[in-house]
Amino acid sequence: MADVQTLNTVAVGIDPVADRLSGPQGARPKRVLSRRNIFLYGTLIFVAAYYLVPLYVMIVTSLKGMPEIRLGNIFSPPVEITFEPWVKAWATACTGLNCDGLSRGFWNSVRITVPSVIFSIAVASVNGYALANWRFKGANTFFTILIVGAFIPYQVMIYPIVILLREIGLYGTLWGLVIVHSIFGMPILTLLFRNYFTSVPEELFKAARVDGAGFWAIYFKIMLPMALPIFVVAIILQITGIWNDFLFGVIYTKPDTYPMTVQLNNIVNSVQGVKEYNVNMAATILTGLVPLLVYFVSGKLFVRGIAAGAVKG
Amino acid sequence: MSSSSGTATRRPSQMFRNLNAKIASIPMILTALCVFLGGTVWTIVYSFTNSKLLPRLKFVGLDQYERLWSAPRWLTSIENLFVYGILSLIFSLVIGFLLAAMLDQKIRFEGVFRTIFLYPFALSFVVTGLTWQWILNPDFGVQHLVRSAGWESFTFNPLYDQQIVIYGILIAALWQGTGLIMCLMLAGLRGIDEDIWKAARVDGIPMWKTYLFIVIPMMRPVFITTLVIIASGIVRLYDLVVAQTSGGPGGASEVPAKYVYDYMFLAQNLGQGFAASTMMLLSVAIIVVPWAYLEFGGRKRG
Amino acid sequence: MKSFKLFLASASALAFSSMAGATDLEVTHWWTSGGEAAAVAEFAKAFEATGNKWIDGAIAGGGSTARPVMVSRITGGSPMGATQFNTGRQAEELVEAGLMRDFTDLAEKEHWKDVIRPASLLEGCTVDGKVYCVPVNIHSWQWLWLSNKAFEDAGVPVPTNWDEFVAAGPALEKAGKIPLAIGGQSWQTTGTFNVLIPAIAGKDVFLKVYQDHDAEVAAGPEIAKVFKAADDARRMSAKSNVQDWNQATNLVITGQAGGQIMGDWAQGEFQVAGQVAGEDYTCLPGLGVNELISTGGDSFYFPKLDDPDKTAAQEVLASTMLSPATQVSFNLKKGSVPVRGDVDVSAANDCMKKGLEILAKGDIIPDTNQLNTEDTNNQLNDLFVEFFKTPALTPEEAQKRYAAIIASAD
Amino acid sequence: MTSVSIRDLSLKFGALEVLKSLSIDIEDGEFLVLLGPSGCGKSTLLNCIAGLLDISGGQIFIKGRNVTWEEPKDRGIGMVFQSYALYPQMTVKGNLSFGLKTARVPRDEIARKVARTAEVLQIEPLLDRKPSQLSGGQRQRVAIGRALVRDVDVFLFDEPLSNLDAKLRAELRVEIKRLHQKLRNTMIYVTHDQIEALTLADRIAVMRSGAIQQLDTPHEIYNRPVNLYVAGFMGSPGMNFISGEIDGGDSPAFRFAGQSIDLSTYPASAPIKSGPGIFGIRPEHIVSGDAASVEPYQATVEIDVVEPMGADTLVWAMLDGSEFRFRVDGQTGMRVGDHVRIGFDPARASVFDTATELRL
Repeated sequence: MADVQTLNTVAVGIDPVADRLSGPQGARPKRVLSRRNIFLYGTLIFVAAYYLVPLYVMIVTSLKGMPEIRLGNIFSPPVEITFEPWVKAWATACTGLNCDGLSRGFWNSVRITVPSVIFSIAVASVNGYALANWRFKGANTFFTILIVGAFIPYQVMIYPIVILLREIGLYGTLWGLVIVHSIFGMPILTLLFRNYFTSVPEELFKAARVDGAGFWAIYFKIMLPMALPIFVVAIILQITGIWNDFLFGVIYTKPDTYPMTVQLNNIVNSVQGVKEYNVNMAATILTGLVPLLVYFVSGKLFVRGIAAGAVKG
Repeated sequence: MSSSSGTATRRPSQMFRNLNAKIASIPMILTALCVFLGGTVWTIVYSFTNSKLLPRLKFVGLDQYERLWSAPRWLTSIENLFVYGILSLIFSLVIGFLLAAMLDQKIRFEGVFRTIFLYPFALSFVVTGLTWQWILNPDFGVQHLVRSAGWESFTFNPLYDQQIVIYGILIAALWQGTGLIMCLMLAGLRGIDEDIWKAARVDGIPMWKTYLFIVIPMMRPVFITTLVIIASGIVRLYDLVVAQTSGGPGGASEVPAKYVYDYMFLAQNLGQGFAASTMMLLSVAIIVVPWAYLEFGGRKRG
Repeated sequence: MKSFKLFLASASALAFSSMAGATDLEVTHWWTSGGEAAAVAEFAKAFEATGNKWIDGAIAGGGSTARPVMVSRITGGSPMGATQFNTGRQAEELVEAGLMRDFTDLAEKEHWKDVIRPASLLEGCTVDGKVYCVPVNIHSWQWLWLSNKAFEDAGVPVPTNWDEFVAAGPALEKAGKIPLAIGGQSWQTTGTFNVLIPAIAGKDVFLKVYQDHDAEVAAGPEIAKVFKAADDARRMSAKSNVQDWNQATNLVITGQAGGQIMGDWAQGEFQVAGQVAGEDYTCLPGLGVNELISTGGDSFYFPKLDDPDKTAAQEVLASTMLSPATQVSFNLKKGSVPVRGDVDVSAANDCMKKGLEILAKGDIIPDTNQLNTEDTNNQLNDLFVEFFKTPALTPEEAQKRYAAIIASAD
Repeated sequence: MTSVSIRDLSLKFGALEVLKSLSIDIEDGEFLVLLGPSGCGKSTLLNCIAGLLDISGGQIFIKGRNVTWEEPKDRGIGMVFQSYALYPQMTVKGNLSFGLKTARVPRDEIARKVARTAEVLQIEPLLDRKPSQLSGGQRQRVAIGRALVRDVDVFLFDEPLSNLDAKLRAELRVEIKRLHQKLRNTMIYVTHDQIEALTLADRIAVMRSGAIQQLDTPHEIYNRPVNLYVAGFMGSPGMNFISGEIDGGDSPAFRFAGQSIDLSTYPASAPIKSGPGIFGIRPEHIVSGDAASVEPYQATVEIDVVEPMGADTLVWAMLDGSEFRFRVDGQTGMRVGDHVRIGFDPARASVFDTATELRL
């Protein structure tokens, strides 16, 4: 009897139908305090600690004053909590003559990320759809090139892209950067969407064709509404990728449009006398805040979206 | 019906079949041809020149390659990438899978654990590098902590020891990347038919055996996606090294992508950078092209 | 001022609204440390006094992070108004490709040839008889900065030359000090070695190796002596776990390290920290052995622009940077020597005065940036960063590789 | 008048020939079933008719119009799929009206047509539900409705009942038949289930590896299969086959294991020649017990297995080394080991040439 009750308590909170994809399906547990569970939770908690330490260190350090950092070790909690490093990182840290911290970069990052995410996903989803359902001659060759492109280090492509953007006159513009992000996001995103659309029953696509829907009608009316989970995955991946980008941000923009990461680099590397670790850490957390929030809020959707098609073959 | 049933219509031009699909694929075709293929060809052509700051078509044969393969730094870079690549591949897969398997045991607080394992992926390599540089710093990081706890001879300073610096980078890379791998694996495990577990239990097969011989082979597509993600990350390793060690100490943690960047832009020797790029592209091509062609090139489905 | 007025006239003729007023001019540079930022502020102040606006495009992380960005932007067709490069060969190809603006007219009108000294500075800016850049300061590498406090703590007198410094090493170490601070960035290790050459082997050897690229000398006994000295430096710096040059300087300022071989820009850091030359720290030009200095420095280049307002503003900026008042205020903050010989530098501190004296005597050598291509410098960086951090790499082995690099240099 | 006409249609995937120069003419209002095992090309043929696959050669006419290269929507066809293929995010009403909306039919007309179709299929109460809220049978009804609502000349069914359980399958089968009788549209129906084929079809085309083996009425195909393949495929349980020798001449006979079956009453299409042959007789054409005594051919067999199936019972026996099945009444008292007298009329049998596998 005890076993049954344990099972029930474990199952509480997991809606067996709605959460089919995210609910556990592995071997089932036996008893809460069995040796196996102690081992399981022990390991998980230990590993979780390893993953959390850097975040802890970042937060703790950012709340300390410089004298305390010089004396204590990095793991001890702050004796005296100060928010000054945060204020400085956000509003007054200097790079050269500009002393407005990360605040300017934040809006630049938003301005870069939003159109880049929308544009790159729009292009990649149409690609994936065309590849999965329309398969015109040669399509797979282009796709193969694209997948190989996923392995090309960005550094290798900087120069050709400088030339490309110069030739089409978009160098140094926001749209230039949007195109660069779309190009480098394309391989993985296209793979993602192609896999997802391939897993949609082909008969659905055929039915729509018999119903008279063309390429775009099928995309917008049939495929798009069904692809929401994978769109969530793509949006999360792109927001993090583009928000965190440094290389393209520094090379393909100008100082007044520098994204946050470039300013983070400027703050961290603008050593004025001693390294202000507390300010650096605060700046680091501030820069990572947007993608972190995205993950904390939509982590569950992320796993579900991946399960819904990204990993099918 | 004016057209009698005897008339034959000619096969329309292939150009205009699926015209909309082709138009919609123009961005992809342009990217594939102009950027990836074009950029590659361009890079290879200029690797045979002595271009300095600006690309110039003054061919010098294989000079750049001879210099490349006699540069100690390039050899170190290759060796580092090799060590890092193999270890990163193994550890990412193993840790990612083990974590996913543990989370798949109907545990409590699954969401909490999952979020904890996944959040580092939201942080950039630059942030990851800075944080781990800070934690691994012998003067106030882990080593300092253990020493001040009484173990005076304890030494753990991977970022300042040439022999083990690449492992210091690996620690940070795994911290950042294994969460995503775990997520993919978890999704794969959730896609396994529950009947498999029932069958295995009825047959009395131990759990580890079920995973090893039944579940993992069934997860082939997941492993392929994972492999693409891990492998492309390995070749691109750059930001993390720059943020953590800048290639130091004494060039012991140099990687090929950094060699490319440094010679192209710092040394203002494009030819040398392109030669290194070409070597990287070549090794990628040797490994990836046959696989990608088999996986995506053939006419599947139907 | 004639051409400037011409520009103004044409500009205002084109559009009334765009008067000479506030033209934004973006200036990129990698001066982000405390002393450097203060110096840049002087430029900005002087430029804004002319009614224009200085848009600061600082890129942190040193020239190695900043230069790729600058070059990409200029070649990518999205140039800034003006940009810093080291005086020397870094921008050579950009000039040859016709991307940079020619300032010959302005130079003749303002008699740059007469006021800028040494002449080698303007020569660095001249390609085919035309002037393409504005040298703004003279930096020399050949300085040993010593912490008086560190030696006091170790109970030894402050050394007066390199040999005494090496001899004091064990005492410093005993007192828990790092004898010699060197940052982990590769250019610092190369710089250290390049300073040792004229000090140990003399000016002629330096010129033979770097000007004539004589591989035989590079493989010879004189350079072998330099490698021996570098080996000493390597031993003394083994415990220096910092990355940036100014962190290393900070070790000297705080007395944690005995000394540092670094260019005169380190002086700016001492100044920002409120330290006084002679009291808190000691500077030994030419390592106290062979008193000579190199005349490297920074120059500003002006990419060709389409906007006539900005083109006019470029001219104003160039003129401003070289004006006597700006030269003095900028260089005092930067810790460098003005490029003009006709300015009043009585406000300079002891170290800078020493430098001026040596300069006046003509004991100068060109900077490696003027002699070597960036490619060669980068290969040297690779070698020396490895040498200084790898005790297993013997001086003999390193010298062999060194000679090979010199042999292939152009 | 022909409704759908297929001329020399062929389809190749690379070197693989999937459809081999097929020609079929389908009359207006005819119910044609494409029957065959999986992989025989029947669904592929249907997709070609629908325009969902580009063919390699030949032509397709619908209502006298050459539609070989027309888009599916312009061919005047409606199609029903095995997996229903309902648009999951749309309601039933949305599913029914999607095609009409795409064709820019006026809104009130759409409403009228949807209402009429829903009435015909009795799915009015389901109109506002999503497909996920429907049972399998309901879904398939909606899928049929989606084809119906567009007022097309030709309906294509791609194994529409395969995903349903046996009872529902039987119900819907009748419904489709009724629908056809009412609408009298041309219908082309793909299935691997011979019961569906026999019950629904006006004509059946039996297919095998991309070629049509026999195209005829269900009666002909059942009684006079053109070759061994068709004979074996049609009927459940399948036809009994016995290998042996054919004796040609004036009094033809089939000999095997010392036995001889008189073939003088066999309705051969040509004079019977001597040579190796295969004798086929359907289990339902064999009688046993007293009834056997009146049949031209009689034998005694030992019972091997008895399979009661409710209405009747299938009996397995050995006839001189050949396995043999026959159908008896469900109430039979036969047991394993019993010796039973059986008999049949060779005129109802089919005899095939062993070499060509063709019916004599």
